Amino acid sequence: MPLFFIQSLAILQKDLKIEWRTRERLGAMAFFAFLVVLIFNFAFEPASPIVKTAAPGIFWIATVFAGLLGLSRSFAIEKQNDCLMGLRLTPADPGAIFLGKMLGNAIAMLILAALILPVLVVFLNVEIAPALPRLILPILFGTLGFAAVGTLFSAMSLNTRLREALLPMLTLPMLVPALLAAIESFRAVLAGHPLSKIADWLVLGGAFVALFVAACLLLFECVLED
Amino acid sequence: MHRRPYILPFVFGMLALIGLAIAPYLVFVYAGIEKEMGLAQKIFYYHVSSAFAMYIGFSLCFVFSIRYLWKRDKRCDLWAACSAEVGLLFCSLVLLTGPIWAKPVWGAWWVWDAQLTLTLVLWLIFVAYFMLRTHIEDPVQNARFRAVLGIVGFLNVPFIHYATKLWRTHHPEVVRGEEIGLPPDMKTAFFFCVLTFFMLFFALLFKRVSVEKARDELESLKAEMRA
Amino acid sequence: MQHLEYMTAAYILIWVAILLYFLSLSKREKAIWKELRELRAALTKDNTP
Amino acid sequence: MDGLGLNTLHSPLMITSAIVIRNLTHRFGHFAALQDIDLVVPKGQTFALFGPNGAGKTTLLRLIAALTRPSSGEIWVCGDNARRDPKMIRKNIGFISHHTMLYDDLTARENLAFYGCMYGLQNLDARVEEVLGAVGLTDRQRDRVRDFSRGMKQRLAIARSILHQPSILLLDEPFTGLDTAAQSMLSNLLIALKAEERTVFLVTHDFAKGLALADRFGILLRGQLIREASTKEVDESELRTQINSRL
Repeated sequence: MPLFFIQSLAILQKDLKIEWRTRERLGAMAFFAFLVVLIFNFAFEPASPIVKTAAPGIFWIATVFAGLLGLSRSFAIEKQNDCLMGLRLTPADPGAIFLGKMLGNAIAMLILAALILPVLVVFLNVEIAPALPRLILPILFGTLGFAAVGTLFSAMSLNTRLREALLPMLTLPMLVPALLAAIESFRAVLAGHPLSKIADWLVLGGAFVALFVAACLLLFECVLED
Repeated sequence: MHRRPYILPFVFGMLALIGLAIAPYLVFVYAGIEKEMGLAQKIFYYHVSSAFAMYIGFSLCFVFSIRYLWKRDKRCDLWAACSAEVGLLFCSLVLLTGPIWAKPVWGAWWVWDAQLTLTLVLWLIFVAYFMLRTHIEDPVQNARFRAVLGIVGFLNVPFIHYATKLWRTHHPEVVRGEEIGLPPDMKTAFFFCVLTFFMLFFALLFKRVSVEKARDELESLKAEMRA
Repeated sequence: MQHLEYMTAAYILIWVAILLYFLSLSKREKAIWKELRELRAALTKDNTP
Repeated sequence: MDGLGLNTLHSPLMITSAIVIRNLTHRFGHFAALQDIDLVVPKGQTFALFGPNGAGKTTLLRLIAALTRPSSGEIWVCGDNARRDPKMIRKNIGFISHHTMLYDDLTARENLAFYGCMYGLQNLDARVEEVLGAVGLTDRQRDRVRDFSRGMKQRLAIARSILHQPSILLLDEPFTGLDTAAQSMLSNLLIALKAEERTVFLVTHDFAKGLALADRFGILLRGQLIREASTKEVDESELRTQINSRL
């Protein structure tokens, strides 16, 4: 395996190990997502049909906002003891650093999504089980797109004042196409449509991921350097 | 002292002024009144021209941002930031005139049509661009991060465009297709407006750049005095 | 004359916005030039004696 | 420039020098942190850089480590240009600063294995074992760094910096905050590195330690290198008065 991937895997493995030992990030994210779903429930009349049509939106809002919470932690680990400088002192490709970090964030988001789905079933009374296999692709593209954009901007907002506020302001507008694709395909799948019906959205989601991963692999060097 | 930047804004400024003087005649007198939309249709001339100016601004920002990351030349960053700012001005104009056009024609202030949604998202991205500008202290890092945002934001345009278009197909699309089949008098007025806004854009851009250059000179002089 | 008010509003808005932007640029430029001239004058005064 | 033969990699100056700095100026915005620095550090020598806080010492170190791009001027480290081949330079450089650059929630061994992987080392396990032994942490290798004392963390940081056997070691105020055991370990390490013909570039405000360890020294003041000489020519009190008179 080329060194590039060995290095990104090393970063991914390190991040997962730290996350597993501290469990602080995922715990906070999951709790926050749970709260979002809960609050949304209060926003609608109990058992109204609106809740069902809003379910895809609620799912993604919970995932994205909880994800933003986790993203700002992602580079905070590297900031402790100035580890980021240690990483930059190694000859590792900045793209490899990006890829490792991004995959770590994506995995955290996927776990989060897996935790939110049952909450959705219980609280919003949405039938998800029959659509589950077809949901994998939309969720995968949505989280990967989010992780790519989010990792780039969380590295950027690391050194800024107003860090917590700046991250969503940068990330959310950029995410519009990916979010639209994710929500719309989620909705179509829940409504019982086959994947072929949402091919357009899937292509869009996949292309978005491809573009941002490629752009970030090239541009991450400029973000890391100082 | 460079001579060129002081001539260019003047030339473009004059051309823009002449254009702005003639354009109202073409728009209000020469071009006919559209039957269904009435006078509201006349908003379209400046609305669409502003959109063109906005795209010029954001694409220039994209090009200069790439060049900045490539050459690390401070001037490229200056040009990128200035084009983004003037682009954002025209972007705001598109967003303001959009609802004024939509209300009489479609009966609602805001319609989520693809083009308007795209403009809104672009506006948000470039507002974030200026947020970034004010919130990073290290000037070199500031320039680098903005360049990355300028590049990524512009690359995102086709995606946002496609996404908003797909999203709208769920509903009966509010077509602006009429624009394509404009009668000749309207076409003349329209092209003249686009040209005028083109001049206006560059006049404002050159002016903005000269302000920024003067400010830069002032800062370096101050730094020199402190040292 | 259908929708005259909308058209007027839109055009006035555009003209005013561009004019204001231009004026603010000119104002800024003037202030900067003034400060630059003062600084230069101060610098040459320091150096001559 | 051509007279110095800097454009050819195989010129005598390039072969015998670890660090060559020419006309280096670095600005933050309009503030010049470093101005017209010219410096050559021959291979195998220990160089000490003195200067008060804010003189630009750390900036210079970061520029040599290719962490920062210089505004103008050139830097070569082991013949590699900092602008063109930063990756090559990073392979040749070890860096110790007052930050440990270690992950608190990984064990000592995991930290070293991770960095070793990032350097693309062969025989990683053996090398990690060896380095852990060198800093006397073999029996604590499976403990998390979070539980280490400050001195142990510093020793592990030293292990991290020499893991890839760099030919040049850059040290940024290495003695501050070290306990006596770690201090003597670091001094011994520097002497051992010298025996191995490795170059050491030391930034410190501790004149006694710097002069004792280094072959040559430089004084950086307000971004300018005001003096560069052999350590045999001066003593501590002379340096102190020179710096104080210029401040």
